[in-house]
Amino acid sequence: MGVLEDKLPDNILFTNVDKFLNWSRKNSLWYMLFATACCGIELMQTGAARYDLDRFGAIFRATPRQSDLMIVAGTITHMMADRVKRLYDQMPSPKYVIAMGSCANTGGPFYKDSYSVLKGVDKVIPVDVYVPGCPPKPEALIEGIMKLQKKIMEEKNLVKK
Amino acid sequence: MEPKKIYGILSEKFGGKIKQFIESTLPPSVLVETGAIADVCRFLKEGDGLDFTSLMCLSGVDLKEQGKMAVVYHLHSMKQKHKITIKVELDRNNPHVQTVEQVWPGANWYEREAYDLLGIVFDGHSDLRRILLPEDWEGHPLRKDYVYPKRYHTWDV
Amino acid sequence: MAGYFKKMYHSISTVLTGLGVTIKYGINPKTEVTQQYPEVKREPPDGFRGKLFVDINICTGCTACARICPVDAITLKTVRDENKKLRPVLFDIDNARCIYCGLCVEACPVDNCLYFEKKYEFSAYSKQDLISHFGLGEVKPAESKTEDKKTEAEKEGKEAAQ
Amino acid sequence: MTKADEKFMQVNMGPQHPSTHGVLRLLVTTDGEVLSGVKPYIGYLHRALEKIAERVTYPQFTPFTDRLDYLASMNCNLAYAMTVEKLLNIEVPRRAQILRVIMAELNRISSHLIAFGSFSSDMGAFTPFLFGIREREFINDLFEIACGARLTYNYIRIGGVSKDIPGGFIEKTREFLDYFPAKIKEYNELLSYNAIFIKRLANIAVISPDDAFDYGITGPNLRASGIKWDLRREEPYLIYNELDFDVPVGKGEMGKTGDAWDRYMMRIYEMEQSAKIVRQCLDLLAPGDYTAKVSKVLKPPAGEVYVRAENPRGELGFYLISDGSTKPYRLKIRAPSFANLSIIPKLARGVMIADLIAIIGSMDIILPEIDR
Repeated sequence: MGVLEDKLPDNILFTNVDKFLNWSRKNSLWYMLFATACCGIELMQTGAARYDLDRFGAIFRATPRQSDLMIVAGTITHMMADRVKRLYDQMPSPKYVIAMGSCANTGGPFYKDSYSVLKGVDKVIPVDVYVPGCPPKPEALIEGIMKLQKKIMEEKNLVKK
Repeated sequence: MEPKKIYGILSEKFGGKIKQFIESTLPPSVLVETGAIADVCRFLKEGDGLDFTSLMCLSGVDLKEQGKMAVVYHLHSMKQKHKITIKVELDRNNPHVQTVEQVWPGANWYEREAYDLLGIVFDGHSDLRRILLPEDWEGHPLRKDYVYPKRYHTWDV
Repeated sequence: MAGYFKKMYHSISTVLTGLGVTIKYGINPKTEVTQQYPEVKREPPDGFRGKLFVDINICTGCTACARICPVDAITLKTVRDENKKLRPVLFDIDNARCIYCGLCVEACPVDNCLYFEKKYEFSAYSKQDLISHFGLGEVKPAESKTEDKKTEAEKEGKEAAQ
Repeated sequence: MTKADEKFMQVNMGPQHPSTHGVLRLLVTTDGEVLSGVKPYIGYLHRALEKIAERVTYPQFTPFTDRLDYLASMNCNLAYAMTVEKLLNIEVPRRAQILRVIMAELNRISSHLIAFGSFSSDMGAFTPFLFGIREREFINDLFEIACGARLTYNYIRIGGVSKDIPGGFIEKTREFLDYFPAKIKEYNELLSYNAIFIKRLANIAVISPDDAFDYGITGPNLRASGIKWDLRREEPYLIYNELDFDVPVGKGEMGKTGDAWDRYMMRIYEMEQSAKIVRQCLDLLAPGDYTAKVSKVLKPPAGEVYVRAENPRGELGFYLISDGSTKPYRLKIRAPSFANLSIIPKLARGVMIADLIAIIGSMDIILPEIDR
């Protein structure tokens, strides 16, 4: 990732810089307020008092320009899919996507008989973590975010891959 | 007011244009000739003692076996506290019916929805466009012979 | 003039009342509601609808669950073994598609065969990881042919509908 | 570009916008700060529920009604169950009826709490949102005990409810009912009678009774216009005729009858009434069956019914045509929010841009129900 990719030797300084970068990224996962359906309510409840996502440095932002994380909460229809792609493109790099709930994972309840639902948001944008549930409990979503944090910590920015 | 009585009033006023009274449905329904629906609805709203203040629901139905389509109007009156169903039957290959938008403005969206999902054309409607599906969608999904599309834009359905 | 001050008083007093409510919560530690999730976990109640689990050894392969599932999340394939008993060789539940409605659990005729676990945190990096496999695996087909029960069940359903 | 085009500016609001309550897109034409027209575009969440209904069996469709109006899943389950029961002529046992009322009313409270919370955050007050969700969590816990899920319950089934309430549910509900009235008082202190809040809402977007009738507006929005119409009173279903509760109507306390403040306040009043109903139902609860005897394969006789029920957002109607098979021939869902939203182009003319948010918020629309 970035301009320095594969150009620097693997040494203790860069490894630590890498760690520092990842650590700061993982603890400031600002997520975009992008809720389409049922999961959006659970997302709201996760952000509210009892589960309090702010504890993980995850604060909601209303605009994609300021967010690092897109939590796709809810059904994505064909009509909406273009917009999802556009929102994703507007987000600055590095960016991550969590597919929350069955609808975003595979189309869920609408997989079989619906003509207008996109069968999995991964058809239009890359997804990092899939959180199952219909809708997932707030705890499950937090666990998904923690899993994403773990993934971020393993990223290599400066050192050789 | 009893639905039977409403049917009586209607057939007195419109004569042969009121075709049938179906008691088995709930609420009981009156089958109206297609061309007369706008007049009948206006009378139902403004007629003495009828006062059907609002259109609760407007549904299009595909009756494929009979080669027909139907539009069903569920009306009720919040002043008189009675309700009735009005039905019209259309030709399935060329479904056209008058709009009731001028009677109840709320019908606007319901008619657009019936147009979108079933392809029923409402003559005289002010803004007959698709409402739920994208403009470039093909076909009318609630028809019984609708075939699901394979691809939309750049991805598989 | 008096009206002006009255309005001012009204605005300030209502804002202060509101703030009072917030401050009351701010200083009283007893009113804290936040649950420190990863450290403190709440046990879900009995009957919680979490991840589906199948006790495959007592499964009779009746396919009732696969038939009732409104979203086709259960893929079930059975083979008749030497004792003419149905063996569920393939029993996949796609957790990414499951809607946790509980219809399958109610449809299952065997006690404690198909049930919900109290487990809900199982997010994954890949969709494949979300499919749970319970099937017994292919055994050597004892002269009987492999039959896809599900398609058969669907056919039956269609016939019944007609 | 003509002169008229230069005068107006077109702004797209949504589909991703924090205060459109989902994926509503509004094409707003403004003349400076004043709106000259609003065109809603819906369908971004069209999930084809009516088509799905034709392809699954009657019991299988119940989980889908959960997703119809997810803030009030119980009420949607209830309306669907009542529709099919009408067709099948099933008599629901008394205990099941009482349980249904308890769940429906608790869900009404939790739905209004979201309405209250999200409306306040639209209006710029974030604390009431947190407070609303806090109480909602309490109700979610109750539902989780009763049916195992927090949001999509699938609890009210054709013929009754899916299972009896477990021990401890009644005590916990009572605990909630004792705790809740104080919280409503707090909401009023925090928000309802706040001078700034009133200034933003009073006399905004007044819906006259005639307009409300014309557009088929129902529920709290209709009652805010001063019309006493509540299906629980007018066409009592379940055991509502035995219960004692008021139907609050808008009186124009802060301005004209039917303004945005009245619509907001209706929900606060209704929460109080719902709490009252739940309390009465808990007293009425006597041992009995929780479900009627329903065969596994449902084949209702051919026929048509239109059944409606009072949902938190208005009248939810199901128009069901059966042809005698195991699947519905046609199921039309009459969604309250659909009608409620259709008045927006009329209301949002000549108001300020900031008022548009107040109008949408006060109508308390929910998109999945509009788009279906």
